[in-house]
Amino acid sequence: MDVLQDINLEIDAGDLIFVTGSSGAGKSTLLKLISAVERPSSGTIVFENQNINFLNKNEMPYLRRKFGMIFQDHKLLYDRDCFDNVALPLQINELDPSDISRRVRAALNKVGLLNKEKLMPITLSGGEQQRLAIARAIVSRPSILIADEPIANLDKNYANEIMNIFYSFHQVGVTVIISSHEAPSTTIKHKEFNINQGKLNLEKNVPLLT
Amino acid sequence: MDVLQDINLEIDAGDLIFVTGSSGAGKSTLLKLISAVERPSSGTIVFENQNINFLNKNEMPYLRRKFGMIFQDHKLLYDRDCFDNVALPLQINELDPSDISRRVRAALNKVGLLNKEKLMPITLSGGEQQRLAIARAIVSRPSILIADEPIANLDKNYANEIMNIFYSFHQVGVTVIISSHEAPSTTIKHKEFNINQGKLNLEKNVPLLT
Amino acid sequence: MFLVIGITLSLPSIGLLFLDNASQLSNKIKYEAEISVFLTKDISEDQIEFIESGLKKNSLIKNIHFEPKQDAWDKLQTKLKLSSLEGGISENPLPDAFFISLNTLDSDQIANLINDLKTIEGIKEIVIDGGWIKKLRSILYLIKVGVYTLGSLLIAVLIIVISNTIRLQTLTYQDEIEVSRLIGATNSFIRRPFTYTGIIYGFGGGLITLGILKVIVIIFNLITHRIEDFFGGLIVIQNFNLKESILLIFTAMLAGWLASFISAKQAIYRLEKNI
Amino acid sequence: MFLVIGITLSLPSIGLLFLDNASQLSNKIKYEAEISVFLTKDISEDQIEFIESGLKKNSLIKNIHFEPKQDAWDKLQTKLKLSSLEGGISENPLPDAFFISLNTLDSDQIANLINDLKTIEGIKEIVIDGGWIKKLRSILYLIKVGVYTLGSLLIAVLIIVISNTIRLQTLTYQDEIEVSRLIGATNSFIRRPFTYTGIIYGFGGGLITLGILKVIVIIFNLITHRIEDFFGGLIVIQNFNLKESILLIFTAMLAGWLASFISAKQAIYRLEKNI
Ligand SMILES: Nc1ncnc2c1ncn2[C@@H]1O[C@H](COP(=O)(O)OP(=O)(O)OP(=O)(O)O)[C@@H](O)[C@H]1O
Ligand SMILES: Nc1ncnc2c1ncn2[C@@H]1O[C@H](COP(=O)(O)OP(=O)(O)OP(=O)(O)O)[C@@H](O)[C@H]1O
Ligand SMILES: [Mg+2]
Ligand SMILES: [Mg+2]
Repeated sequence: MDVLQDINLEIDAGDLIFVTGSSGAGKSTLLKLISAVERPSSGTIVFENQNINFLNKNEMPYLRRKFGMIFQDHKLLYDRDCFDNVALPLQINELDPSDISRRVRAALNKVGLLNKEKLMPITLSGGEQQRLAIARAIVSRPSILIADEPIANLDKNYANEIMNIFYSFHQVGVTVIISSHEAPSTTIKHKEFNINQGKLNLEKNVPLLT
Repeated sequence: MDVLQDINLEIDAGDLIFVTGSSGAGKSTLLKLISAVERPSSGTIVFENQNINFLNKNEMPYLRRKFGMIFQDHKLLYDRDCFDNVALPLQINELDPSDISRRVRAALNKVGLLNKEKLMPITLSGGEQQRLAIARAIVSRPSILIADEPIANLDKNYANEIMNIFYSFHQVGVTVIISSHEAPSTTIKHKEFNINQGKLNLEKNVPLLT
Repeated sequence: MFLVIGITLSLPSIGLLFLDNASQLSNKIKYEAEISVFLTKDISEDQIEFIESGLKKNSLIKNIHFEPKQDAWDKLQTKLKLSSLEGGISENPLPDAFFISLNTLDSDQIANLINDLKTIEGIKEIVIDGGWIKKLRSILYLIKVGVYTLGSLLIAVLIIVISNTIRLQTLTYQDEIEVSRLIGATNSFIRRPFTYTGIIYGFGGGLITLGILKVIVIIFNLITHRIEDFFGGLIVIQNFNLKESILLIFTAMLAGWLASFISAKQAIYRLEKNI
Repeated sequence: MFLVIGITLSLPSIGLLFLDNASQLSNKIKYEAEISVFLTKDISEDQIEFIESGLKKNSLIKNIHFEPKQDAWDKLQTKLKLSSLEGGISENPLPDAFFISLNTLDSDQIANLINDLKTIEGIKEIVIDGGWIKKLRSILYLIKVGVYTLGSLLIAVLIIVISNTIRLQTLTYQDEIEVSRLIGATNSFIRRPFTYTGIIYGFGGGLITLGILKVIVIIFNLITHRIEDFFGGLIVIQNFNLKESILLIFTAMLAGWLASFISAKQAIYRLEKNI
């Protein structure tokens, strides 16, 4: 049985997209398909006019670097401290060490973890781990930010702060795709896709109010 | 710096306890102290008139079997299928295989995962993993149920269902301790402890309404 | 994995096998240690018989072989291809001799014996084939040192290899160990699957060792058979017998159990540190 | 870890060392292969000189040693302790002889040479010392087979041990590999730390191997020194020279690199299957 069926969606550069649906609906699966973490059993995914299915192995890493991914299970490295976890994407891009430490600290500061840069992730609280994952996703200033339930482990205050970070990225032209259980409550122009029983419905196409 | 300071709380058998606090407040730490997963740097934890600190290594396993723990990071075993994950506590108690499969199926059914018993946890959605962790905690019918943010990854419907499972355990005399970001919304008699800056406050002591 | 254990275990076993065979060989040869007693040229038949009976009474002497001077002369002629030399010597220059095998290799006892023999009238000269014995013992000593060095090095490798493997396993099952502990498994419950695996590794490795030994002994004996002429069938390696084979497998299982027990204990301890 | 690699690597190295030394020894001995040419008893000085000059022209002949019959007789008497025997023989029964070392071991060439020599007048008998050569070569052949068997088994162990270790490492760093891939690391970026580790393992293991070899050669030579009389200093093991040592370390590093490269590739492949 296929988790997702008859899915058809188009995301323009600079869009703010919400994917909603109940537990097990297929939100994570859809996000993984978009970011080429998983391959579709049938159908095609087109990114910048390229069919990702036909991308060969050597090109895949360079595609992935355009995405900032926040996984539902964080996927932090528990044998490196917070600083090194956030530094990883920059090391992969082979930046200067001085550049790296400047940008890592900026990212950690944004999620309120600058004072914990030398701690190991295992000693962080659940919400702090989630924020660390967000810092790692934004540190390389990706052109597409994909976040799978980024605020599930956070209380109201932190949730709002984090959502504002995403909105500020969207403001500067980054494409932002966020999954969540509930419909978003924002006045910013966005699209909301709801997954229900494997089908995708465009719930809302909220225009910018102001 | 100590995460928790001056904490003093007493839990009676059969209580329904909520621990609230913002991200990083120390909810998980408190729950781990209560269940003897972590040891306090100072102070004592008394369980059934026994100081847990003085418990020796051989007695610890038997203490732990009285607790049903739901960890914030699930701690599922990704090399066993759902059935075997839930069966683990019963295998540790060395029950009959027929007893085990009967009780495992009952627990999986309670969390709505009976049709996924042969799947590996890695293929489950975030919410399904959370429900699987709940099934593992309740399968051995513990006298104390400790759940660290058990509904963070769940949408409203599932959240209500899961909370009702906890309430039903409480109804039959099980001590239930649940942490969450937000104040609980239930009409059942419960205590709510709020952690703020390392201090514990008894927020509410809600009597049974009816 | 079985193969690694098998190969590693087979090497010291081969060493032991060779050592075992070599010391059997050396026992065989040791007791053929000889002294040669040359008699005076003009000795009479009676005197020879008297000396022989005297020698037979001596407890240190195992075996006596009398070689008349004519036989010795014939042999020498054949050996040196002198038989057909023109102008051969008519007179035999060689003396009669006793070739005596001894029951002992103790050099003091042998020296005493020789001193005793020297006093007997009619005995002219005594030659000990001691050099040959010493040489052989030296070679065996060398082999022994080599095998023991090799053996202890390899046993070290074996222990490290097995515990490395189990360590790998405990690392792979680190989560399982942690979770099991958290939900109340006793340490012995956690260790059980690892020790089972260790014992099975030992058993499989032991079987493979026996297989390797079998093949090597067969190959070795095929080779020595080809050049048997030169060694007179001396160097035929005997494989372990059934009892020794069972002992080997049992040892391997024990080693596997021990290595896994220790590794599992360490893995649990590693987790206990962070309670 | 270094120790495991060191010990494992040192064993085939010891084998090679011994083989190297043994084949040097065998070369030394091979070319001392001799034939003995016995002359007729009544040969004249002129004839001897004529034969000698003839032999000297033959390209197959490396070295000629003439032994007058008197010398041979003296030797034999010493050898058999006959010198002091009463009633010694006045007449020397032995012939003059040439002892010839050959440049070749080819049995056809030797047979031809012997046939040629037989036609020369004054030559009575020719004896080839072939048996001794054959025996020695057989022993060396045996040693060679043993060392190669041992060597290949141990190299198998080495490869398995190194790749096992790296596999252990990739398992420990499985999460790191997965996450790195997900955020866009190229395969070579992911492999890099593992291959570095593999090379360092190889280097450290190689150094330890050299240390072990050094100690073993010293011990061995101490032992052989004690019993040197019997071997005439023949069995003195030469350790690897600088060039060979560097080659050994280089080989170990290469093996480490290869094993780690393969293990890392496998680890990545394992993850690629579940994309
Ligand atoms: N490899 C797989 N094999 C079988 N089923 C799978 C596999 N991967 C995902 N699924 C199933 O697909 C469904 C959708 O999973 P997905 O993780 O996309 O849900 P989700 O919308 O993210 O849910 P949640 O909010 O709980 O995270 C789940 O029921 C899951 O069990
Ligand atoms: N071993 C440790 N060393 C240092 N700091 C630690 C350690 N364990 C926990 N902490 C810190 O203690 C604080 C409380 O952690 P805890 O996990 O209890 O928070 P929480 O209330 O569960 O938060 P969340 O809702 O995000 O899960 C965090 O700031 C965390 O970084
Ligand atoms: Mg999900
Ligand atoms: Mg927590």
